Amino acid sequence: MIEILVSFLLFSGGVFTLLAGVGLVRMPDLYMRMQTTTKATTLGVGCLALAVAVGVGGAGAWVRAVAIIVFLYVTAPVAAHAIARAAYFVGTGRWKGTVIDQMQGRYDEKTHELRGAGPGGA
Amino acid sequence: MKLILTLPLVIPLATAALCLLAWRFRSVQRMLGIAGAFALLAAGAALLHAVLRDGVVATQAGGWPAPFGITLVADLFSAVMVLVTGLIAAPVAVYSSANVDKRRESFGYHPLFHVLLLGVCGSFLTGDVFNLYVWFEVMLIASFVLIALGGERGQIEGALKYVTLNLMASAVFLAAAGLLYRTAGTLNMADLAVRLRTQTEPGLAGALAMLFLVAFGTKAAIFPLFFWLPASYHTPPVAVSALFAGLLTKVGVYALIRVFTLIFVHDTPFTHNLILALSGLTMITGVLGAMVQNDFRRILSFHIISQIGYMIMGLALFTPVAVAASVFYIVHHIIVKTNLFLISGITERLGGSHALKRLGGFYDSRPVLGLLFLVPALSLAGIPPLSGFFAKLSLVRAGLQVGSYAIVAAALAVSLLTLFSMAKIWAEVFWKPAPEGREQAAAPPGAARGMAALWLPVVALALLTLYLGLFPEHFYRVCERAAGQLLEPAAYIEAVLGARR
Amino acid sequence: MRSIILSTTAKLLGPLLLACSVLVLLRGHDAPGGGFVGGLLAAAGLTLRAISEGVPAARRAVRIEPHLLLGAGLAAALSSGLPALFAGQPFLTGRWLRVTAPLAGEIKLSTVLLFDVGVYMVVLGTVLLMVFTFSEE
Amino acid sequence: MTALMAVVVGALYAGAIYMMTRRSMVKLIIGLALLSHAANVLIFTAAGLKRGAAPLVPPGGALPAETTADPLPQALILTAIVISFSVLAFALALLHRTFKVSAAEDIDQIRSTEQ
Amino acid sequence: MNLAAAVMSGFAVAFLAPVVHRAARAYSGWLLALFPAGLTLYLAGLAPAVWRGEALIAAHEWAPSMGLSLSFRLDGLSLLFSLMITGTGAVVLAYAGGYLAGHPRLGRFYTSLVFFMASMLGLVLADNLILLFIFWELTSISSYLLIGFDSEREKARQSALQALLVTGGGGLALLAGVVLMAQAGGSFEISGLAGAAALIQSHALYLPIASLILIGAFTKSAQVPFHFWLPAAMEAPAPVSAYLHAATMVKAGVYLLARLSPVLGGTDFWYVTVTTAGAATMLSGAVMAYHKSDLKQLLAYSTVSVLGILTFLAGLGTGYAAAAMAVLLVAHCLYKGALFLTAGTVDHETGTRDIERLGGLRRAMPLTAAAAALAAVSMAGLPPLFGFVSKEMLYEAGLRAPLHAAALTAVLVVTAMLLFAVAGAAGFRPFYGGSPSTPRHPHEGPPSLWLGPLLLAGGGLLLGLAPALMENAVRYAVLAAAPGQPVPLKLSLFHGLNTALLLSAASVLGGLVLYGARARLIRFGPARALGRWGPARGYEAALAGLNRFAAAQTRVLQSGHLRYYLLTVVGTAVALTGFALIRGGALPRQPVFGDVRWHEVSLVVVILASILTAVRTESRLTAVVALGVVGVGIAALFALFGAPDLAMTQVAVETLTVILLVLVLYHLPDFSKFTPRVGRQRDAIVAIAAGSLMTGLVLAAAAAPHSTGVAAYYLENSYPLAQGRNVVNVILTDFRALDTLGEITVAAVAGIGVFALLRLRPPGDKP
Amino acid sequence: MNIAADGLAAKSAGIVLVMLAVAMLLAVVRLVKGPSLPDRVVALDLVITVSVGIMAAYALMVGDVAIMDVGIVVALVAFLGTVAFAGYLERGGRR
Amino acid sequence: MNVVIALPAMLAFFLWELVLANLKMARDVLMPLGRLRPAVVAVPLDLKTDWQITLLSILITLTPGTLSLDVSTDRKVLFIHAMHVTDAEEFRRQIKSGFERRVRRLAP
Ligand code: NA
Ligand code: NA
Repeated sequence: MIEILVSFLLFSGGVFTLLAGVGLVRMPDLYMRMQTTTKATTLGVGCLALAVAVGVGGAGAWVRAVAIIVFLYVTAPVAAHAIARAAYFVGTGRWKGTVIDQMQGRYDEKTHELRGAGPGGA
Repeated sequence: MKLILTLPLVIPLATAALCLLAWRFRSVQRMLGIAGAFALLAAGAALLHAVLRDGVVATQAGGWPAPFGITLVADLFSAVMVLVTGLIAAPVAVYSSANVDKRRESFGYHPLFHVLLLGVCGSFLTGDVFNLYVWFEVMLIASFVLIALGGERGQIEGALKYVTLNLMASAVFLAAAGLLYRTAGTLNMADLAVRLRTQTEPGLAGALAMLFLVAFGTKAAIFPLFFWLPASYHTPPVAVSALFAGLLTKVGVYALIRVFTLIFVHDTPFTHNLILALSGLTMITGVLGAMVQNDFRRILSFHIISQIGYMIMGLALFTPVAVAASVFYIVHHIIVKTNLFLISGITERLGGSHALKRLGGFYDSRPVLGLLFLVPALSLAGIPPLSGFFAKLSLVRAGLQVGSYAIVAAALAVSLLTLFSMAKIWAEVFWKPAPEGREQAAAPPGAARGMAALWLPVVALALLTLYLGLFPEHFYRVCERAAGQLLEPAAYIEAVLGARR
Repeated sequence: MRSIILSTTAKLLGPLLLACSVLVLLRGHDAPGGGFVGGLLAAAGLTLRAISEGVPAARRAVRIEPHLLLGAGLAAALSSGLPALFAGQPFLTGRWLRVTAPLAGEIKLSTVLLFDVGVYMVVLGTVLLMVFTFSEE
Repeated sequence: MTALMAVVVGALYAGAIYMMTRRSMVKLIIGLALLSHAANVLIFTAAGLKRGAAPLVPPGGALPAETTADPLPQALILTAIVISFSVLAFALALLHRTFKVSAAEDIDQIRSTEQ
Repeated sequence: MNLAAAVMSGFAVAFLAPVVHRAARAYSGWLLALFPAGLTLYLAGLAPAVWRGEALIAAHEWAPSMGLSLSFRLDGLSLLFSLMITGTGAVVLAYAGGYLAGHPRLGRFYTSLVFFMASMLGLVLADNLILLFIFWELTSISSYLLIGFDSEREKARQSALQALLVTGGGGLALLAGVVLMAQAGGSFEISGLAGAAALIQSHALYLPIASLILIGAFTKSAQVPFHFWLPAAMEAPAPVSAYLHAATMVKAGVYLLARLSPVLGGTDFWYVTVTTAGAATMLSGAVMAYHKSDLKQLLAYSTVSVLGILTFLAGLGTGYAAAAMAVLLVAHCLYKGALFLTAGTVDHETGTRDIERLGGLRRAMPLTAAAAALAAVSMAGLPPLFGFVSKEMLYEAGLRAPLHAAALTAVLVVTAMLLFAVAGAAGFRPFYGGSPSTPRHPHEGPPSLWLGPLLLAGGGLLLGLAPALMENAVRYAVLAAAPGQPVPLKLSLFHGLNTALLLSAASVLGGLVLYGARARLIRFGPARALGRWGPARGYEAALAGLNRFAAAQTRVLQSGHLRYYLLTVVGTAVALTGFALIRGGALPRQPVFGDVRWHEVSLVVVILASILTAVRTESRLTAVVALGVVGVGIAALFALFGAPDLAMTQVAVETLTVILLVLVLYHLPDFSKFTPRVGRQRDAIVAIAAGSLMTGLVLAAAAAPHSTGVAAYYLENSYPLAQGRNVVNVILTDFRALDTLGEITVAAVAGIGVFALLRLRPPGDKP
Repeated sequence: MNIAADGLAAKSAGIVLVMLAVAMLLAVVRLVKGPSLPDRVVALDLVITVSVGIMAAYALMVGDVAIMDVGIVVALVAFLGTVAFAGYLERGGRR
Repeated sequence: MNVVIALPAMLAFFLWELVLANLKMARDVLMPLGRLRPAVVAVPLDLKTDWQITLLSILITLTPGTLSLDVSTDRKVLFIHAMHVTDAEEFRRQIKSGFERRVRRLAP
């Protein structure tokens, strides 16, 4: 039973991670690529870590699995945020299919401040 | 034994650590630096004394038996080298106090100096190939920083080449050490000696020998691997140049001698004849390089290369007389070359330049300095009865004994060109009248500061040169015994591996 | 980089990395890790701080000058080898003291641990020195 | 697998040397970084590759599992990693200064000490 | 006092000389002259013992391991030379005190001169070959310092260097020859080799040994074609020319020939080479002397000529020749010393040395003129001076030469004629006839300037009148130089009406004719051509050529281009290692793939692709990213192959590296392509060759038999003995803690280095 | 509780490892293709994350959780590299 | 509301969203790209503390087709990239009633 659960977790992790790879190659612009990788890997690695915890068992395995998941869930979005922000500054292009961009033109090129209010704002 | 083998490492490391802790206190660092250097000298003397008395000594760091831990071991060659390190460190430390400016002192000159000594002593004392790599790196990184410390353009540009080429050599060394471990299953040099001697098929060992030759050859600045040296040695403050000139390449030579007497002796007709050819080319290209230089320190730098050729000539001939001659030559060279660099610092201080054409007139204004220059300069050229003569004589005898006439001819011809170079410096710096307008530049502000600290080391080293020349027998005997231990390493192996065998 | 998200996360991750670093250091003798990785983790925590809040803030957080860390680390590592020397054993021979402490259970105090602490301090000091210096260019 | 790893070693060395022999300053750095990887992977591979068990003594036992990797090369590589990182960091600072003092990005222009 | 002390005291006095000079000032020359005078008396006191046939020996250990002993031996030959050295030394020192009075470097001049004297004395007294060589070199060095005494003049510096290089080069040949000879003969003691002559002469290396030693002797004694340094050495002050370059040092080569001819001589090679060199030198020297009008040049070439004669005599190897040599040595020392000193005085007083511009000086300086006249007469070989005795014996020796006696004698006669004319030009011409105006107004100098020349020239007269005084000295010199040969003659002015006397008369006549026709003959003499195309030009051309070659070589090797350096180092490594690898046959025929897992293959591909990206990209940041992927890929491999510690460290370090790279790259230039295509291809070939080599090495290592190494020990003892479960960490902190200690030192220094490099800038540098 | 080294889970882990490695390869495709630097950094980010997954799957396969420790360190520090790149780009550093 | 209740509630909601998101993502990755409607939407924030804002942005990044890009310097607006936006206003409402509400409850 546990073997099956572990295998299921493993395959889920593998598939999601693989999808992240596919998405990274396939998606047409940076932001969409980030969408796929961030999401898929968090669940991918999450499943894999859980698989270890369940499969190997014991406090050591569980602590490690949880640690990996927590750390990854905290750090991955931060990294994504940092990259996305930077991409805006260097003007990385958006896919032509992007329907709305309410962040356009809100960054101050000098101070790097991001205006909250103003044209197009909420 | 334990203490006496450890002190040459503990003293410089402790000095460096204390200097770091006293980061903000320059004068404290300076005093620590000088005290540490003299302590190292004392430790070196004690070590040599112990080795002369007891034969090869060894201790296992961490208390783990060889070949599992790291062995510190000193045969006569190692002990002599450690002592010479102290003999150079102490005068240069004193000299530094007047030659190295406050800015450099504030940015770690003293700890770096002692880390360099640590790397040098570690290299001389370790009995482990990988540990040798580590000490090489310790020495190198300290030298990297020392050569660039101050940030002047020449320093930085010289350092770029120095660093890159030495890193390449380190990479080769590291790869060779790793492959050697795979081949022999051990890193302990004595153990390696045993294992490789009993190995029936040389196979990979020959290739590894070449890797070591390239790695150590680069550090030793032999032909055609020496480029980093003339590109950089003349750029840092004189005290640093002097320390480098004395010690750094010699660690490479030491390593060459160590591995090509202890470990890679399975194919001497090939390896040692190759080294012989390289030694000749090193002598010649080095001395020719010196011929065309017009800067005090650059002439000296090229001569380092040339003389490295002599040192490995003894190794290549591979007879007791030859190896003894190599050891003698190394020690002679370290003392003399350091001193010449130190003297170049004094003439620079007084004349404001290292360029020969901007110097001159010191024969009249500083006759004693002239005499002090002649002692190491003539010694370098092998003029009797100075230390260099006996070094040269022994090599010539060794070469003629085994009928290596070509190398002897090269050695003699090169010594004539060395004399030419020294005469050139003498004529330009001392004989030639001071160039126009030097009078004003002659006494830059603060030139008088700490002149005693510049002179005393020079006098001390000159006396040492005279001593080795006028009374060479005692030291030559030591070299002979050292050569005996190198060529017949049973005692070394026994001391390291002990009763295990 | 001025970012609310980054700096807030850094406030969480910084101490976490420091705690992990100590853990890695102490467990290093028995599990993957040790003084070196420990030092790197601690340095990573402070580097994160330097990136998110600037070097001055990170410097304030360290309190000690990196140079002193280097000196102290080297001194610690070196001095871990000396007791053996005084006891007539070879340099760096390990000497052990077992202490049972509440919570942590049995702790092995040893010169080897002192050595690893020295490694930790040196690595932390040197990485901080590098990161700070490069950042302040 | 050893053969494949040997290819990696060769590629690392070749890449490192090619990059180090460029005249562009920054390429030199990349080359140096590759070089340190090269040596590490070489030692690791040459020492013999063993899948799985790390050289750890399991809790309760006194000996590691039967077939663990050789711990010594690992220790050597660890030391080498630290050293090469340190040296690389220094080289970075040096290149930075070189560019500042000589304002040349072409290493061929950097010859003031040899003229 | 023994011989060693006598020699060594000279060195002590040399370094005391400046002190003495400072104390005694005007009298320093006289005071210092007392020292060699005392030595002369001491040596003269030993003469009776020597003439009883005893060899006085003083042997001390110096460096026995290297064949060097401080052993001195006084026999007839040494005695003759050492008396010349000390006696002339006293005269010259006294003269120098006057000649260089008030010169700021006089103190150091004394040092060099006395140092030379001690060295020269050591040279002729040494019994040990290495010891002899040591003194030989010391005379070269002191000669160098003395020639360059007027160092403000570039000519003086160059001449000094020239002399140093020529004699120094010869010295090195001598060293090689001496060592070989000692190895062949089994002893470094000359006295010990005496019995080994047959052994050495039949040795396979006899020819090289003899040639090398002859080169040494010929350079020192200015034999053609090595003679050119001697005229150039006339840059030195007169006392130096008189002492070193006439009376003593240049005779060292002759001494060596005489000293070693019992060991090496007697062979055809020796006979032909030495006599030919001597004959060529005496003739060409005399011709060139005849053509000179500079007083010192003329004397210098005549010295060359006489050195040729001496060499010639040494080569003949007969008792007659040895005796003639001994007599000529003394005669030449006396008259040439005197002539150089008077030439110096003339120069000193008038400001010129050009004999065309000199004349009638005997009125202003009668004592000097007298000395010059006496010396010139001796040089011309006229009775009743010692020079006449010498010439008679010379002809006698020539007539009795074992081979080609007639031809050789003819050469001697021609030389004598030329020297007769030269003697006239040097000793009479400036002092007689009209008095052209000179730069300075001449008058007789202080006693120090005329007493010495007068003493030397008077010595020639005394010995000419009573040649028997020299009989013992000559006999025992001959015994040493030509042992076993008959010493048939008694020294006297008149031997009866024989061939030698007729030849003498003929040469006087010929000499008179040449003297008279000098003005006309020198205009189309061959000497001009010799001066233009002679070996001096060869020396200069060789030096210039060597310089050019050195410059070219250094330009090629030390090009300043880092990448060529790297390529050379890598190329050397590849060539040597590759050769050894193939030679050792360690390469496996087939690579061992073993079992491979797909994920591992993927990782390998990831790494390879990233390396390629890093190398090929034109964006430096892309390269850094690719580098990061390489690092992570390697870390993953570490983790897969049982090295979690490694993987962990690798990732942490990799991250840090990326951070540092990114921080620094901000300030650095972009990637650029500077190298043209061909260069890139060349570099790629070298790089790929190096990579292939490393691959090959790994494969070879993998194929090699796995020796049971030390690994098991760590695994077994990590927990039981070192109390750690992480074996890798235990190795790092315990088994091999010393490595780690060094490693953290590296790390610490790197940190300081980064800090210092970026923060410490030269003053005036903008931040 | 523990899983057998040759059990179903271990076999699955073997297959999953290949999937993960392929994901990594795909990331490298993006690394090579770019086109912008942020794209490449995202690729690096994915490589790092996938490597954590590989370590987890491998830990399961060989039943050695020590390898997970590596994953923890990766998860903790590797994002710093990405942040550093971002900072570089924000400061206007050249590609 | 009490943190003791809020935290598990939020975690449960988050996990559910996470799984959902990933399934959607799987579809997005594999289906033709033309179906996607990516957009960057400015969402005004009612959250006060940095911790809340950060937590919200992390949760948003971790879940369905949304990615927090940045927070305005005055902390009043969160910019979110989303894969399927037909109506920006609708999207804002979803975010505010979904995660923001829960985060606000967690730490008022
Ligand atoms: Na370490
Ligand atoms: Na230990």
